[in-house]
Amino acid sequence: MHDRPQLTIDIGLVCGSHQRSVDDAVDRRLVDRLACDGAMSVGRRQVTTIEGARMHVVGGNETQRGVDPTTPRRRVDGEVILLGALPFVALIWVSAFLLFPGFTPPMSPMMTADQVAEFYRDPDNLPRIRYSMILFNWFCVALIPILTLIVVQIRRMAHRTPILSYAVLGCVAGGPTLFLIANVCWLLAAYRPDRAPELTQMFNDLAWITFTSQVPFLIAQSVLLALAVYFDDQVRPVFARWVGHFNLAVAAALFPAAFTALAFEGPLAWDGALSFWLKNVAIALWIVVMSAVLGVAIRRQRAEDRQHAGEQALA
Amino acid sequence: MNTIINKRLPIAWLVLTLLTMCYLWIDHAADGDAARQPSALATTAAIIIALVKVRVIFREFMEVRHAPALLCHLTDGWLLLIGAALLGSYLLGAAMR
Amino acid sequence: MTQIKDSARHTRVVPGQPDMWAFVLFEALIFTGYFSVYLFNRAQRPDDFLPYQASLDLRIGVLNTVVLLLSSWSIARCVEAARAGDYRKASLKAGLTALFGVVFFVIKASEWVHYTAQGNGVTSNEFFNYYFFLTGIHCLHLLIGFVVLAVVIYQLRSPLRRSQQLIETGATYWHTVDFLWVLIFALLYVVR
Amino acid sequence: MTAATTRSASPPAPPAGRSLRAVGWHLRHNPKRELWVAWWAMVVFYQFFGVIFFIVTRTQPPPNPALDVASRVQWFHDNHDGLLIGFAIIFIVLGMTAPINALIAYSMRRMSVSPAFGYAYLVMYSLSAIPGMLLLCIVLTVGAYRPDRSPELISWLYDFAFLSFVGTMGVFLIGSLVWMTAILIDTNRVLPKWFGYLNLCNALTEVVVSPAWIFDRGVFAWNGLIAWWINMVVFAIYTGAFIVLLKQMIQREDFGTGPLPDLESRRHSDESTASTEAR
Repeated sequence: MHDRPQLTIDIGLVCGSHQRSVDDAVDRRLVDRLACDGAMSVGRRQVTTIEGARMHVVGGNETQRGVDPTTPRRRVDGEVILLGALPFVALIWVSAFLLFPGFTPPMSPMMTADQVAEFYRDPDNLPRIRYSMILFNWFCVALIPILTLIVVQIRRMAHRTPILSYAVLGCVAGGPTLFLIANVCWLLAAYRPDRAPELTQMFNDLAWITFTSQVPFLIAQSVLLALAVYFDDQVRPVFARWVGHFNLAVAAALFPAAFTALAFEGPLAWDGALSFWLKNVAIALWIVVMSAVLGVAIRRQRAEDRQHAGEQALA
Repeated sequence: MNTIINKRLPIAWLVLTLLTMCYLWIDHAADGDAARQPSALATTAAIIIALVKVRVIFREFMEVRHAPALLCHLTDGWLLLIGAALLGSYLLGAAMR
Repeated sequence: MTQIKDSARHTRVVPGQPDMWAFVLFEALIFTGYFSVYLFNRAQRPDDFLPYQASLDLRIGVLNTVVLLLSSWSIARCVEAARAGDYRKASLKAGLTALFGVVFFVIKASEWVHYTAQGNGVTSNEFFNYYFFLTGIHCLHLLIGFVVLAVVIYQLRSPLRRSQQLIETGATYWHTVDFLWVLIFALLYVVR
Repeated sequence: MTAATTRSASPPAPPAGRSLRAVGWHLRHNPKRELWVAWWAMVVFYQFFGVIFFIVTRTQPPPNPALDVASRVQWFHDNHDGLLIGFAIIFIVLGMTAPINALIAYSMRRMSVSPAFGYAYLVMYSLSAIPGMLLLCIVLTVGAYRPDRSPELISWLYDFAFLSFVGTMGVFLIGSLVWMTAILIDTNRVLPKWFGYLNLCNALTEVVVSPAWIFDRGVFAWNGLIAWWINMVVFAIYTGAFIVLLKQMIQREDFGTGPLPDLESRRHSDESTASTEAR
């Protein structure tokens, strides 16, 4: 289909302006053919660029990598800052969790409306509910930049399309938003504790059911990340294969929480072993493990990019 | 450059306008100065005139006249369909009053 | 010139993109649904409709129909002029179409203001629910039609573009706005 | 078109049929596996959606907004188990909307248009799942969770759920317009132009839903003939059309940047059993 002149035009596009990116799905076929079409009369500089483009194809889906030796370093340094925020985010998270009187131990769904109202009216509880939920609010959103780093790593994987990174990005938007809805309902319940107990109970129910049962994006995020890891066919994959297995296990651990509204007592109830403890431990473990994995991946990426820049300078 | 003027277009417009004027007469004839009453006759006439107008627009303005037979059949088929649907739903509604 | 035109006439071609005709027919089916629901309800409960319908002014409706028919005529002439290669005239006709469209819109909007001031607002009674719904959704089509006309005029402006197919596609859309109004007019103003 | 996408180490031919082994082979070797995974997620998700919303929870077609308070309590009572079980399943599978949106955004990235279109669509639809569907599920779950709640509150939850579901037409309106514009100005022939215009039809019926915020009975209410039924039929046709068209897009995909080749020319090399009929 492509004859020679067509190819040359395409190369011109690759070499020309970097922002006019070769697009996500760089024509792997084109690059393959370029590689075998060694007799092509292209200058040294252009060959280098084609090499760059080739790396780009193998390494990821966008041109940010490999083509221009100066930009990647600056970009990764920013990533380190984002990753460096993680301990603070974790601190906010742990303190919110420990401060909220409804988590230690988790409130029972069996509480009557008056008991729920009393819980919010209790002068010992009320400030702790408010402060912890304000912290929790920050935590939800602070998670987004760190989750986005995972998306960026998915883009580096040897995929032919950016679909998986787009899909995970969609999940990144959805998951924390659902936490925010739960958070708002808790804060609403605490805002005027002298409201009718029925109303306080309804906001409490809305908050707990949203918090507990809203796992769809978390499950999808883990499953998609696992798929991305499995599909990353290259000699040195971005994430090791066990990261995929681990994510599937986390996704499975989140399943039971979706059924929390079916029970008032037992492991499925929102204070139960499956819906509360298993789910939240799984999320905590996921955050800890993924940030460690992410740190390793980013450090390796930096090293590779530095090496690559060095090679380019030598050439 | 002098464009050839298609004589059919002004005629089509004239026919459409005259058909529109018919509505003034139908409206007057339906109940004059008296209070409005449901009238299947006026309704049917209004719908049929409207469908004739739509067909003129299809054939002349939208050039279905020169289009492949499939498009002619599709547009005419829709006209039959909407005619049946409109009269049918009106009569059905009137019957279920 | 005549020869070219005649040969074009004899091979039967769909005016504009066939895709636009798919839109026209699909949209026509949706409106068939709206109209049927409306006619069924008004035939079933004439008392909720007829007294309020009496406050519509048929003469304004007729005037509006004629204005829209004029606009349809002029876009048809625009297509003819473009086909004959007279692009200046075609632009003029497209502009004239837009002008008639604006006149229609102004009359329509003043009608809305008038009826609302009379106490027949969007939610006042069932007849005016339908009246505002049908004229409103039609007016939305008209507003989209202005975008379409802008595309047509843009096409006509530069010799580099001038895709006859796009011009005909735009004209087909505009005629759709016209024939939908012909039906809406009959169903709202005249039907008993 | 001689250069089919043959990678240097071409894998063995796929096992015939639709056995589990064949699926495994495609997951391992099919160069379009990411696209197919997203496409199948779309098919499976709409099955779940149909079964759970129309049959299990009976929230579609929506119940009458004009019910009195006692009937609303009764409605929750009648659908108690269906609501709780059905929506629990939705909470598990709803994440599948993410690959769906990604696939649609990818269709726009494959077009000769600015990446802004794909990104805008992705953001809009990622967020729209929450007010457009999840709020209904959460709120009705809360409503069914304690049937002994005061009837006034049950009634409020009922309104909240259905209005948030039916009334968030903005994203579908703007989303359709974004997709339409991308398709109409695209020169890579990724999706046919008639589908671009069908997007406009869908957008216009989304406008027609907006009276659901104003009327609580009649054809413009949230269960009305015009605001819901006609809209739903159009949406179903639209959804069916894009499922088929996206499948054809994946079959035609060549991972290039220029116009997408036609289906016929690649058909012999494509292992999937596709029907070539458009629509």
